[in-house]
Amino acid sequence: MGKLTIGVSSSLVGSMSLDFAVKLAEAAIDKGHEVDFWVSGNATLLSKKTQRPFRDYSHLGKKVGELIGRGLEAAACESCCEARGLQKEDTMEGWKRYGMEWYLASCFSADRILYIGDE
Amino acid sequence: MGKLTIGVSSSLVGSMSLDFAVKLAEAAIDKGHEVDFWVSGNATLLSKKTQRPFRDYSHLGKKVGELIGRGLEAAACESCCEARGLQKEDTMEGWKRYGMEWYLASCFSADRILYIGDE
Amino acid sequence: MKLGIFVSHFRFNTSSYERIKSDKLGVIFVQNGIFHATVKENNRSSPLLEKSADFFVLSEDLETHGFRRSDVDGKVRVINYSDLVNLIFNEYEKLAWL
Amino acid sequence: MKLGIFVSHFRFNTSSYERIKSDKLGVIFVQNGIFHATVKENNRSSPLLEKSADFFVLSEDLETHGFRRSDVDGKVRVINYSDLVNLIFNEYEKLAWL
Amino acid sequence: MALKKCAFIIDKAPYKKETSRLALTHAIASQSAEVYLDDGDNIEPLVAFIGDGILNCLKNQRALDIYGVTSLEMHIKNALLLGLNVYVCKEDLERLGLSEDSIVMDADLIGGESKTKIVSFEKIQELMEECDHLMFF
Amino acid sequence: MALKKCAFIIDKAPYKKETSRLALTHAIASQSAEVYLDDGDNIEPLVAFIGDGILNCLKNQRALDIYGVTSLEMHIKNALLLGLNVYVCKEDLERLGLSEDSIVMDADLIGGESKTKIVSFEKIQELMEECDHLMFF
Repeated sequence: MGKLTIGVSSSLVGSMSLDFAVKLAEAAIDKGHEVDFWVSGNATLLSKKTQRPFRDYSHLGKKVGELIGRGLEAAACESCCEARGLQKEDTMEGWKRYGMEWYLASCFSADRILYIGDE
Repeated sequence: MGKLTIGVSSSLVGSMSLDFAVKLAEAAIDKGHEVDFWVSGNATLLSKKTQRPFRDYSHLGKKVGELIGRGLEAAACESCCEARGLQKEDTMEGWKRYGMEWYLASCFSADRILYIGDE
Repeated sequence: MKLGIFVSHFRFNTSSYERIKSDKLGVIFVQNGIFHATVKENNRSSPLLEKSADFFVLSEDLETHGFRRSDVDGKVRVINYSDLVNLIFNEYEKLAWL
Repeated sequence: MKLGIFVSHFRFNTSSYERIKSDKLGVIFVQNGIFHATVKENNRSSPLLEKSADFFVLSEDLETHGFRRSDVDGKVRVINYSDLVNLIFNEYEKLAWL
Repeated sequence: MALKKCAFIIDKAPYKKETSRLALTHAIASQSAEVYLDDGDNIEPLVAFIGDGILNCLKNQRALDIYGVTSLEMHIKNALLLGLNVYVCKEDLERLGLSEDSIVMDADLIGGESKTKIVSFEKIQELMEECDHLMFF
Repeated sequence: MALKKCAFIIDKAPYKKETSRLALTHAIASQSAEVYLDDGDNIEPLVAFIGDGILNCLKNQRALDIYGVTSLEMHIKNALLLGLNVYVCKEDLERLGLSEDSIVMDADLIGGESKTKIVSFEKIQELMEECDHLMFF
C-alpha cells in the first residue's frame, strides 16, 4: 500500500476537478492506500461548512467528511482561505488549515503526487 | 448617457475577469453612465462581506462598495450564492440578491450588455 | 450589425471568432488576449489580426504583463478603460466576450 | 522515467504534451480530455493519439458526456477510477496534469 | 409595449466550465423577467450551440448518476419543454462527426413542446443580427 | 536523512489563471517544510518555465499599480532571492520572440543570490527525469 498526495487549486464549481480529485481519493482509500488531500487557491471553498446541496452542483462536502472519517488527511491553505473571507470558524469539521509547507512535507513522504493546477 | 449591464460568472480570484468588470463599471460611472452589475456562478463571492485584503489578490469588495455609493446597482444570483454556502447575512452592504430574472430585466432596459462567461 | 468582440485568451478555439461577420467589427484585446497584439510566435503576427476589423488593446492589461506601447503591432490601437467605455457606447451595439 | 500524463481539456496549448519524452508514457483522458478519445474532427482522430504512449480514458467521464465504449478510438483503453488508482501506483512514478 | 431579443450563444463544451449551464439557466429565467418589467414588455431568449458548444447537446449524459450534478441534457430538455428556441449549428455537427440521432432533439419523455432546430451557421449569424443583445457562453 | 526533489513546471501564461502564482508560492514554501520533517530530511524545489509559461517572466509588470495584485515578476524575484533554481526554456523564448533582456534574470535590486538559467528544453527534460515529483502549473 502506498501514499498518494493530491493537490487541487480549482474552484468548487466549474471545472469539476475537485469532483475528480474526491472520487480519486475515495478509490485510493477503497484500495487501502493512504491519501493526503490539499486544497489551495479557489479550491479552499471545499473546506467551508454550510454548503447547501443543490442539484445543479455536486455536494462534495459530505463525501469529504466521510473520507476524513476513513483516514483522509484534508488540509486547506490558510492564507488562500483568509483571502477569500473564510475564517477559521468557517472550516468544516475534520479539515485542517496550514501553510503551504504542509503540502510540501506531505509530498516528501508521498509515493505519488497528483497536482491539479488547472485554474 | 446610456445604461450598461455587466454580467460576470468568473471566480473572485484567478481569471481577473471580475477585476476587469469592476474597472469597466467604474470608468462608465465616471463618464456619467448608469451601470447594472450582475454576478452569478463563482463570481457571487464578490458579494461576500469580510474579504480580507491580501497583496496577492486584488481587493475588489471595497471598490464595489464605493461604486454602489455612486449609483451602481449590484446584484448577486441568489441560488448561486446558496449553493456556495453564502447566506443572506453574508452579503456585503449595498448588494442585492435576486433570481436570474433580475438580470434579464436589467438587459431589457440596457443600451449595452457585456456578459463575461469565461468559466 | 456593429459588433465589438473581446478576446481575453491567448489560446482558445477560434472557430467562433473566425466565422462571425459584422458590417462593423471591432476586436478588443484584454487580459491574455493582449499577447495577440504583442507576441510574434515564430516571427509571425497573430492569425487573429488577419480578420477584417478594427483592433484595440487595453493599455492597463498591456502594462500589467510588462509590455510597452512600442511592443504593439502596428494594426492595433492602444486604448484605456475610459476609451473602452466610449467605444462601447458610441461604436458598437452588441458585445461578445469570447 | 515512467510518466502518466492527464489530459483534461479539449482545446489547449499542446506544446508541453508534444515535447515531453518518457521511457514509459501513459496518457489518461479525463474530463473534457475524453473528446480526444471519441471525437473525430473533420473525420480525423485527435493528433494527441499520434504520440508513442499507452492511452486510457476514464469511463465515468465518458458516460457523463453521453459517450459509450463503442465511441472510443481503438487505440484507447477504457478504465474506471479503481483502475486509475492501480495505474498510478503500479505503472507510473510521476504524474503530470496538463 | 416592447419585445427585446437576447441571443445566448454557447460555443464551449460542458462540465469543464460552468458557463453553458449558466447560459441555459439564465435563458430559462427570461420567462419570468416580466415581474420586473412594465406590462406588455418582454424578453425573448434564443439559445444557439455552435463550435465545441454542440458537445453540450449529446444524449444519454450520465452526470447526475455519476457526479450528482444535473446534466446539460436535462437543462436543454427543460428549455425545450418551456418552448424556448434552441438552435444547433449543422456544420459543427458535421465537423465533429455527430448525427442528429446523437443529440437532444426534443423533451418528448417529459412532454416537450419545441424541437431543436439544426441550422446552418449562416442562419445563426442572421439570428445574431436580428437580436438586440448577444451573450457568449 | 533524505532529499526529495520537486519540479514545479509552469507552462501557462499568468493573470488569466492563478496557477503560476500558486506554483511560486508553493515552491518558496518548500523552504520551510522542514518544520514538518525529520532532522536532515528536506525538499528541494526547482522552478521551470516552458511554453506560454515563459510569459510569466517578463520584466516591468505593473500588476500591483494597476490591479493591486503582486506581479509574477515580484514572485520570481522573491524565488531568486531565496536561492531557488529557476529555469527558462531557451527554445520557447525564441519561439515567442523574447530576449534575455526582456525577462527577469535576477533579483539584484533587492539583493538576490541566484540567477535565472536559460536552458534548452532537453535540459528541462533531464531535470524532470532527475526529480522525485513533478507538478504542472
